[in-house]
Amino acid sequence: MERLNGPDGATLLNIYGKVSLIKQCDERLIRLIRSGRLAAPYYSPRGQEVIPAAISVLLNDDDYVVTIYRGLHDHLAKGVPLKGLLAEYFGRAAGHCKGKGGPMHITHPASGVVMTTGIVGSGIPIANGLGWASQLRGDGRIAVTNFGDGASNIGAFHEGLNLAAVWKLPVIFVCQNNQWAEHTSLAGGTSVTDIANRGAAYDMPSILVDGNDARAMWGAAREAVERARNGGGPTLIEAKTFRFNGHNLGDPAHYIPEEELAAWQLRDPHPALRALLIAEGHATEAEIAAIEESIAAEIEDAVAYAMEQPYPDESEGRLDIYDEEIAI
Amino acid sequence: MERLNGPDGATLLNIYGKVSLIKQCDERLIRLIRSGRLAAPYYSPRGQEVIPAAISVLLNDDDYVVTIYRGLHDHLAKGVPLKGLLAEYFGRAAGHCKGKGGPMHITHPASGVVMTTGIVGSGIPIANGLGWASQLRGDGRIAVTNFGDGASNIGAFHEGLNLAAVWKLPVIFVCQNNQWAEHTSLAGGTSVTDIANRGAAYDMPSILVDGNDARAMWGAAREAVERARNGGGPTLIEAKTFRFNGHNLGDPAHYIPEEELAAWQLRDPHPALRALLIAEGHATEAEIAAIEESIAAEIEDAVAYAMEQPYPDESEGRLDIYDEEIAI
Amino acid sequence: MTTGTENRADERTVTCADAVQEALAEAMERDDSVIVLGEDVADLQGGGIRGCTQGLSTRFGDGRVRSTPISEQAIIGAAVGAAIAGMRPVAEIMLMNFITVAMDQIVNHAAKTRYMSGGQASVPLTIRTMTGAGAGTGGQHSDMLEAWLAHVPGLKIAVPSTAADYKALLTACIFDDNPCIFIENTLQLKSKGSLIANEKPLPLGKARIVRSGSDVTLISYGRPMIDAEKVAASLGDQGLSVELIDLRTIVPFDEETILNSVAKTGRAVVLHEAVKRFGVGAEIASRIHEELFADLKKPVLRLGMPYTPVPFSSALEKPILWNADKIEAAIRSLM
Amino acid sequence: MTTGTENRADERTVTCADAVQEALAEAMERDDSVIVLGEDVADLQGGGIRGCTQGLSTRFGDGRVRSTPISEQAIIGAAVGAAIAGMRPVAEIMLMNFITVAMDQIVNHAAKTRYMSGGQASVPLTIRTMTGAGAGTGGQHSDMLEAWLAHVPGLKIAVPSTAADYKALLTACIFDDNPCIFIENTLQLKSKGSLIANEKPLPLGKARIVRSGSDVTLISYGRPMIDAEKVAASLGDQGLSVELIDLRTIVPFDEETILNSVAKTGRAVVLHEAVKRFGVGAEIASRIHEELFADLKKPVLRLGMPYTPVPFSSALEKPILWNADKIEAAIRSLM
Ligand SMILES: Cc1ncc(C[n+]2csc(CCOP(=O)(O)OP(=O)(O)O)c2C)c(N)n1
Ligand SMILES: Cc1ncc(C[n+]2csc(CCOP(=O)(O)OP(=O)(O)O)c2C)c(N)n1
Ligand SMILES: [Mg+2]
Ligand SMILES: [Mg+2]
Repeated sequence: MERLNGPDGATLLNIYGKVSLIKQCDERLIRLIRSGRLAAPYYSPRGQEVIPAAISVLLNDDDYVVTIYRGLHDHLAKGVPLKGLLAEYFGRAAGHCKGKGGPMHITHPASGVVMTTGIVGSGIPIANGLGWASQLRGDGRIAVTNFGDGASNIGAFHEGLNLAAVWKLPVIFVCQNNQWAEHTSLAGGTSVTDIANRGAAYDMPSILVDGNDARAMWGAAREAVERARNGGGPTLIEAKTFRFNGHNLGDPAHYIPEEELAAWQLRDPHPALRALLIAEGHATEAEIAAIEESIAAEIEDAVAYAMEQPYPDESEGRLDIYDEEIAI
Repeated sequence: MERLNGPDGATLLNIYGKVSLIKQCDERLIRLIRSGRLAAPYYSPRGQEVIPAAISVLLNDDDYVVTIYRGLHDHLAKGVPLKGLLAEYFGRAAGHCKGKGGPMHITHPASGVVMTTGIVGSGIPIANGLGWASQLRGDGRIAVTNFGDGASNIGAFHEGLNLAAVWKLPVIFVCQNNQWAEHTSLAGGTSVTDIANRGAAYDMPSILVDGNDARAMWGAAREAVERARNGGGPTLIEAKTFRFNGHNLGDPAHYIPEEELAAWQLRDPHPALRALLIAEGHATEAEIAAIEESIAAEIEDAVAYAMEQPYPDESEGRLDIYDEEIAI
Repeated sequence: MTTGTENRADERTVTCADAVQEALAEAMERDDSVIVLGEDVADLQGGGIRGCTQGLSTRFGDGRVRSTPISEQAIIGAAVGAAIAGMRPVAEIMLMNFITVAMDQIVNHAAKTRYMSGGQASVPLTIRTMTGAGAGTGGQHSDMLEAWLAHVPGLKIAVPSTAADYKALLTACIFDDNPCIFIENTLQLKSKGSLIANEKPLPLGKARIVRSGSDVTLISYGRPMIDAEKVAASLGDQGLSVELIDLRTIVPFDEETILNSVAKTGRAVVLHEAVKRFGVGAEIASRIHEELFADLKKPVLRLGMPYTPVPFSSALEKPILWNADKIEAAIRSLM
Repeated sequence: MTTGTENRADERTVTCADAVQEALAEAMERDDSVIVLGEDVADLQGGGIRGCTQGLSTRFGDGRVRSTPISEQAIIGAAVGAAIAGMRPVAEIMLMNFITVAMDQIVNHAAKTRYMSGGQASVPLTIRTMTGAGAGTGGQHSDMLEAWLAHVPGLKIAVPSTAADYKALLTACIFDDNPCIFIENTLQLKSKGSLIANEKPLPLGKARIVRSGSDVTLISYGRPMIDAEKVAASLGDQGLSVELIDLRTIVPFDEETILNSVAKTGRAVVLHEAVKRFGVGAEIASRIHEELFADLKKPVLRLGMPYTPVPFSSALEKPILWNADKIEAAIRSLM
């Protein structure tokens, strides 16, 4: 049955392209910040790349994505153009949000990324509204909303999932369970071991998946995307993964036990997918290296672009508070 | 095993006394309001009497109860003195809250009733704080927090149950599922059929019980009270019941299908418990009638008392904003 | 609320609740993107606890008019999302005190999304909510919290005082491209006033000079306007000329009309239902002082609720509310 | 933050974060009923993301110092319940923008319970929260929202500006029998100041006259005090005598000190970080105008953030914040 087929080689390669872009971009940003050339709050998604990469290859450009401060991977996977993204990190006028949003608040409607929030859990109810609009228009667009394990303990999660279930909305709730919420372990704040089990509280189909396994992640996403696309309503996906860096840059994450980190590092999704592509013959080492190099070049290009953009003029700060400037 | 024993006759009679008090008081209040002699927002608990009555016989005076606008049954079952309660309904100075709270905000610490809230779901997290205090002091007090089916869809429910589970608090969450949330049916707003199933989302023991069956309700409460008392942590009880009147007085409840109401009326907990007491020989018809009459007299007495109390002086309104009056 | 004259041919008398319902129905008729959500708003749930949304789900379908669970964060969140997707949602928060569970969606999301996205996203939603003291509903069901929302750049806030404005201002909110808060009054919804057919649309941000006068300016909005109007009329009969301004919109508020008036009268009273301290009146009074310091004959006087939660007992609630006597005394104290 | 003199023998230099930690530790030592909760506050979670609660759980036990899930309603709700049960909880809401998900517990419950219960229940809790613009954290992590809370009768609000006040005001909040909000500044927590051993306790509601003067009164609180102090000093050197008042407590605020000062100087500037419109400055300016209308030489001037969300880019954020030049210009404009 088609349904049971995994992703083909081209799809896996496509996923890998996104994973590599995210990983390289993350590393580049960390270098820029550490070297003092970029001043921005930064929440590294290193280790979680496969989740949005595998989902995104199943989405259309106009499908919606909502994400959080830890959103670089979600943005890039969905196709937010790199130059404007980095210009936004640098607070420049050419940033997608003209420097007003910053890394925590990326919006790029053409890629479907309509909301990046810094408030834990708040993107969940917003995704419902996107799904409602699609449902009314019958345009087939679906909404994916990303959040962490810690977010599954906040009220907005509960209200959002319940409403989506009652209204049978075309929304996919993706819990990127990276085992930590700031400095608190999963068990420290969350009363269940598997967040996927919370789906039953809403009679919502739930999928527990290894978010570091591209094949499995793609399979889970496909099930959810098909359900949403076909009017079958929402799905809760819990993708188990790990946050390889501190909560934000500057957090040495001393609270993470060394063995825990070491065990997860053995399951780093990036080398795993890379090795799989070669082992299964979807690409040669040389082909992959070429992809990686072209991504590296693209990133260098975008960094150079971003850094040479001008800052927004002070007057820009007075625009976009309302649709028209009002005297107040 | 003791554990499996039901309530004895004296306990059932005790429960009945509370049920009768609640039912008669409810009817009296409705007459007072309908006749224009009392002006107060009123949310009748008619049909839900057995739930708090059966729980309360298992509680100590100093165990905490938190409840909602629809709280008359919870207040009376826990032992809030009637005179001060009715005086509060009438907005008099002798009301438990000096007329400042009103029916929606009854507090009477000596009976353990420390909070009556008008905000759906908000009593749930507050009960956790009461439980935390008990846990720290090791004083064995437990907290019971009451709320409706509709409340199980609000964020505070989720946050409250999760925290209680993580902290293993001595709190009992009693969902009085009366099938309706204002004008919305259970299915209209709630994605699960049995709210008890939501306990699993917190790894919390849950009990689904017929809230109109005194014996079953007592059994469920006993299990939860014992667990809380013995350090076993929280329990979610879903007590199925029905709201025989409109949401508040004045709501004709046209939205409730006639057959649904009729079917539940056959399961009215008051006559059922009365009949059971007689059938099992715990009391004679005459004994019960005597109890009922003495309750009726007590109510008449309290109504008369309340109505002849003076209104609070205007200056009373300036007190209790802070511990000391501050000039602002 | 009364016109003082016989109805004109194109005039109808309706309740404020009807006016809201008409505004919604006409907006939904005119524009498919107008959608409605909130607790009990669909007809299966009675069309709103005050009937403000009656008939809408039957007429426009269960897709566009949806009753919700008791989940205010989910309500406003869904409205934010739908608005970003290009709809014009009208969300009802049953009572204003319940915005306290949804402030994050209102403040951090609805209000800021246009700005934080650099203008790429727009959030044309309207939040209807109801509140008001004086009905004996106690501490958690009576608060006027417009001052909070006014302190949040990105929102617009309208508070109607007549049936006509219930309709016109709500219509303006719905078709405004910014997130708007529309504050209805619990006690006023059942009272009546007249609507004129095909009245031209009302812009947000324009006050109404209810009565012109030369001795003192009285500025108010919402339900207190009823008493304000009575006092202005009665003082007028006694030869004290009050210019009465109905603010209508709190953000943006019509500074021009206020300042022109006070420049003329040299005296002003600002009256609102909300707690006086840190209330909207403080901003208005400050603006008048800042701009017209030299012209003022007396300091601007503020009337509002004393610094207290709303008590239940009528014996306590009544004394803390505005009334005609207090308004008159305030005005006289300036003369 | 600098004393300008050498430390005295009983004086120590600490960061504001240390001052908070000391206040908490001493309060917990002194009174068993003082308990602490919030995200990441226990030592297993690093003792707070700014170290303000470091060591407390180790010293006083995991029972009294608890890290919580990300559940602000549950945090404040638990604090309300524990306070009603007789404890003195100190709850941390990591950043002030996150109070938006907990406003119901703060406003409808913490603030009103004493009143609605007719004085039978007391809610002696303290909410510590952190905020402040200027660090490039953007629209959802920078807001000063004290004006909202000041509009809610029943709460007290303190905003420290020196390390000594971080300790003293927090201590006062913890032992106050009313719900108190204590607002820390993200950028200031790492900066240093001096603590004096056995300083006598500070009452809430008393302002501090940082510098006396005769030409103009400058009133502020929180982080802007640093620039206010610099400007007052530099203008003093130039012969313009500024009386500088650190409000310390927003509710209740020290009207007496303010009015006495302005009665003397006849001129006032109110400065705060929050959005100027509908901000705390409007109330203060209104009170001054109301009480000292005849004594004022010029209208009271307010300085605050323009009506905008906080932008991310430093090129946009810097210009909307106060600074020494703006303060000086404001003062000079009154002379
Ligand atoms: C309502 C709210 N509370 C607290 C915070 C502070 N905060 C930011 S990220 C975070 C941890 C979130 O953990 P999780 O949901 O697991 O996502 P992750 O950061 O691991 O991706 C916290 C507590 C916030 N932004 N919003
Ligand atoms: C946060 C909040 N939203 C809405 C309301 C209005 N409201 C009061 S009672 C109620 C229905 C509650 O239903 P349920 O929880 O089932 O309790 P019941 O009234 O049936 O006892 C609603 C929506 C409220 N009080 N608080
Ligand atoms: Mg996480
Ligand atoms: Mg119910």
